[in-house]
Amino acid sequence: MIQKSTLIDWITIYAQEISTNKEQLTALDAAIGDADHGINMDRGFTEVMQRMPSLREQDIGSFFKGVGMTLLSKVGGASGPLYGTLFLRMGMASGGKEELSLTELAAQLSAGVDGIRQRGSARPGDKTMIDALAPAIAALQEAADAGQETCQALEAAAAAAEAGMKATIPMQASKGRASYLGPRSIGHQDPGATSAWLLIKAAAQAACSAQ
Amino acid sequence: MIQKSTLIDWITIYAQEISTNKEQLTALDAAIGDADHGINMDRGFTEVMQRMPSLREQDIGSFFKGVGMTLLSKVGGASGPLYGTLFLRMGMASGGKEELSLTELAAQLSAGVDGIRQRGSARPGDKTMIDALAPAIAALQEAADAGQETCQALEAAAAAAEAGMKATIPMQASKGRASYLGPRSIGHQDPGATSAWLLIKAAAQAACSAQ
Amino acid sequence: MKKLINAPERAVEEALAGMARAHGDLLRVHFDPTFVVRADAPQPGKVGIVSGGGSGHEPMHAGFVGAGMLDAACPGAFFTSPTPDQMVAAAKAVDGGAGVLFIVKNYTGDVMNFEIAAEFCAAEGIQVESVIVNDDVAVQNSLYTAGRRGVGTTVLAEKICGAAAEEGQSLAQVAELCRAVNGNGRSMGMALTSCIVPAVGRPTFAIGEAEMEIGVGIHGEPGRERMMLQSADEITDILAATIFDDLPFQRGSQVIAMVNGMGGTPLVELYIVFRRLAELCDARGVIIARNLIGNYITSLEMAGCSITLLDVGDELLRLWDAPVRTAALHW
Amino acid sequence: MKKLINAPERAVEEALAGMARAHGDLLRVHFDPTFVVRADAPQPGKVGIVSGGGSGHEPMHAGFVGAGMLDAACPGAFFTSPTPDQMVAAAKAVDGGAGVLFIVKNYTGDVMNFEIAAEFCAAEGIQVESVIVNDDVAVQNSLYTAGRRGVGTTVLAEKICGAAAEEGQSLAQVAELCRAVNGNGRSMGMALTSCIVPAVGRPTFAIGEAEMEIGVGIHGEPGRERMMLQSADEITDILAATIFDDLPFQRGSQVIAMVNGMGGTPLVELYIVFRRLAELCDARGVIIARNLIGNYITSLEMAGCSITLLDVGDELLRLWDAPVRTAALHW
Ligand SMILES: Nc1ncnc2c1ncn2[C@@H]1O[C@H](COP(=O)(O)OP(=O)(O)O)[C@@H](O)[C@H]1O
Ligand SMILES: Nc1ncnc2c1ncn2[C@@H]1O[C@H](COP(=O)(O)OP(=O)(O)O)[C@@H](O)[C@H]1O
Ligand SMILES: [Mg+2]
Ligand SMILES: [Mg+2]
Ligand SMILES: [Mg+2]
Ligand SMILES: [Mg+2]
Repeated sequence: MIQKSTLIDWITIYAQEISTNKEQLTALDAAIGDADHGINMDRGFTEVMQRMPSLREQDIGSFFKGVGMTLLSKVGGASGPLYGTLFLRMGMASGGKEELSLTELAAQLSAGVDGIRQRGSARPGDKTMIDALAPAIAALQEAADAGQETCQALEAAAAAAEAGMKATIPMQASKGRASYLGPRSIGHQDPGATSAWLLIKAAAQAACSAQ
Repeated sequence: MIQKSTLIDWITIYAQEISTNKEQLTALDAAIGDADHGINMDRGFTEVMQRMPSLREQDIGSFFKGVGMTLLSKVGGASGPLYGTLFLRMGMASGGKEELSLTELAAQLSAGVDGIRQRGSARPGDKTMIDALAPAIAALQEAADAGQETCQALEAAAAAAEAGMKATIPMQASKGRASYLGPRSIGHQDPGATSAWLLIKAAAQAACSAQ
Repeated sequence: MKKLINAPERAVEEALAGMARAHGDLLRVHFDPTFVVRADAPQPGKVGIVSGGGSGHEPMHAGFVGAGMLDAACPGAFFTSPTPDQMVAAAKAVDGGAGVLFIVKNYTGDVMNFEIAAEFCAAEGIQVESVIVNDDVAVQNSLYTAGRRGVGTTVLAEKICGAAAEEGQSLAQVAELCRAVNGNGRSMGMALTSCIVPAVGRPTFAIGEAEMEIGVGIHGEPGRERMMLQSADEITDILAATIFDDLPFQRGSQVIAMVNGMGGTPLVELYIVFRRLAELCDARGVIIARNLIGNYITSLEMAGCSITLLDVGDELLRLWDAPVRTAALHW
Repeated sequence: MKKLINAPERAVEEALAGMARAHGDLLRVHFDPTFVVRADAPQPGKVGIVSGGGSGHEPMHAGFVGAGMLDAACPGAFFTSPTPDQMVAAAKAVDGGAGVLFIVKNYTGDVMNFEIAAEFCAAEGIQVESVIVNDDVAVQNSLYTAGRRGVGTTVLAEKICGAAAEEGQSLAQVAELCRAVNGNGRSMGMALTSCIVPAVGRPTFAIGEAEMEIGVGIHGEPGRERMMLQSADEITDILAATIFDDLPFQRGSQVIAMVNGMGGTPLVELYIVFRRLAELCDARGVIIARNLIGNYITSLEMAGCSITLLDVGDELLRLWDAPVRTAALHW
């Protein structure tokens, strides 16, 4: 089972990763967007960490919802509603719980990513965070179905996210700000796919050190 | 005697000199003023040359007045009223004439420079065109009194103007835009003194080739 | 980065504090969540008009808050859409019982945040209509993009809808009017230099000393084409031709023409562009009924300009001419 | 040099043509000699107010031509004083029999050209009074300088004197008022970047990426001091302290406070400066009765700002509040 503390670690590690990679995410966004993705995400997760003392006291459902509402009210831009929706949906699916099975986590992440797809109506290949998240969820579910350990399953998911992120490089964007560039968006890695990969990687890291 | 054609040559050569040195005069003004002296003077003398076909038909008095009025209405800035006044005053002192003695020219230039001093109330040492013009007039009158040839007299005047111009370099400006700089104006050659030297030099050139 | 700021992360808040101090007769500024609201809001029985978007486009939107234009503006971080909680709080503050219109520029972030806000408002019983402005002809409107961006027409829509709301039109009417304005307005911009987002500290894009970006977005998004710098007349020709190609303004039709500065371009240059634009309109028999020349929807300190043409009938002109009392537009 | 112009030597003329086209209801533009005049000039029995100076400071002065402010403006070449023939023609065009006031900024060129114009007018029987504005505290006022430069107070003087003339005050009264405004107004500016004079094509001064020029003139004249770049609050403190040192604004006195952009600085930054200025005034018990924040007296595309404080009584406030209808100021 995945303990609540592991999920708190996940968010804590991710907040740290975002802070560390703030410049790089912003630079990626400067190339095909408006140079704020790292700043946006960091603003949101700085606030999440500030609220952490009270958030960590809640059950997993309320914890995720709290993270989602914080992102929704602090990030803005495209990534705010999208990452906000991800966590809100995860929270809805895990109300009252204090621990999760890998299958449950996979199902909730999947519900969260569905939420992103509904809100932003991006499909795989549109050069968005979906291109990292969708293969990650698929890999996670496959690993969970195959009965793998949480750590290995999330590492597989992170590897899939990384591949998905890299696959955005040759894509032409058709959603978000990068789509304005048309063919000029080709050759650049999507910033949202990059922050999405960091998210799954942070989950793997949290799970593997909890082992 | 100095023929009207020599005076026309003077203005023609000077207009050419201004055009050639436009950039340099402007650069001098950029250092201690507002980077327009060459542009201002060139705008004025381009117009003088455009009006030359009709100006050249007049007597010397009207010719100088025409030059003065053109400068007054086309140059603007500080140099417009000052050079305009110079020529207007020269014109007033030479009404109806078709040729001038060297003494007459010296007297008229002196009247013109007095006009500049009245209009701008600059004194020698203030780092203005006066620092080139005043010694030039003094040298010219001295040479005229000594009975020198027009060419040599004006060459002496030009040499005095050049020395006066160079003497502006160590001066601290107390008139015009450069005065705002206080001690920071030291070490730069005054643009107006430079255009004034060119004026006297052009007179010498016109007189010497008329010999 | 050379800016008159104290710290990138405090700049928006401090500027709003300055606005609050300067324009206490017109507006109030609320923090956490951040929104700017008409001093006399809510107006009972009047449709409330709320807009918002990233900061860095001043005077838009906070400079348009006041009688006859916006009831509230929600400023986000620089170039970043504001968040739903700001919009919900603004909607509550301006709802006078006749409902609230959200005027939203078509950027993925703005659209989604306003969408979520509208859902929250609906849940709280506030009647909300949203209109998305998407007038930027630089962007090919196709299945393969997020659609056209909302730019200059937003300013004109906010003024015109503000007048309609002020005279008591219903939410449905004002929303319909806003859609009509959007349908008849087209814009195109260009940049000579890049802006610098304060938190980034470096130019958003690199551009050569002899280059310009045609079709640039108001966040410094790359445009249609990178070209060699041309004369003001040639640039105006390019911008206007793209607009005219897109919406066939008829001979004899009236327009409101806006020549907008991007923030770093002096007014004298905008008048040179307007002069040419007027010649082009003359040549097509398009009548410039009204004009607006200046910095209205900017991109920080970017040098460049945009042109907006809005096809108007007499009714829209009447609403345009109606009194407005805001920090940036006042007649 | 990146500018929206066609040719440096045609830029002023083309911008004026644009203004004529845009603001036909307010003004007319006359060329050769060049001046901009109120559409309804001359106003019989009203004192005519004429100002002018080099171009490149837009909206000053042509943007201030209209009812309640200037009757005419004489624009020179960029940063170059206009010429007497322009001023004489403008004076003739606006003289309604009550005489003409020349509002002159204290630059050697402006002063001499207006002086010659006044002599010509006198010779032609037009009654002229001239008032020289010299409010720039950056310049040490001494025997060893051309005196203080005329900067921001000019804008306020033109508005206030325009109102006085509009209500029928005599030439002597309006001139006296103008001198009083000048006596009670002080300004100080700073630059983050240089401007580029179109005909020159290079920056007027070189300035490092981490430097600023304190006390800069509106023609890019070097100021008091070259300093390392500081925060908006520190910069405001420096500018305001110099002004407060110069004119002892009393506790309880009322001021009109202007935070003016130099042309390339976005509005959002000016509000940050205003916020700090208001704090400083609060600390001294000086009451900001009115404010003006934006680009009013610019220096082409220079980035930077200036602060102007004008000590006003109720009478000056009344004149400030009087209606004005120009391209740049309108209430
Ligand atoms: N419609 C969408 N669906 C999913 N992801 C999207 C969509 N639009 C944009 N994104 C993601 O958002 C990222 C940009 O986020 P951010 O820079 O924070 O917002 P903004 O584009 O508003 O500045 C993109 O890199 C992309 O991955
Ligand atoms: N009061 C004055 N008397 C004489 N010459 C002056 C005076 N003020 C300025 N000048 C001269 O004018 C020159 C500057 O002319 P110009 O650049 O054309 O005008 P502006 O200073 O108005 O831009 C200075 O270099 C100086 O020689
Ligand atoms: Mg972005
Ligand atoms: Mg000069
Ligand atoms: Mg953004
Ligand atoms: Mg000059």
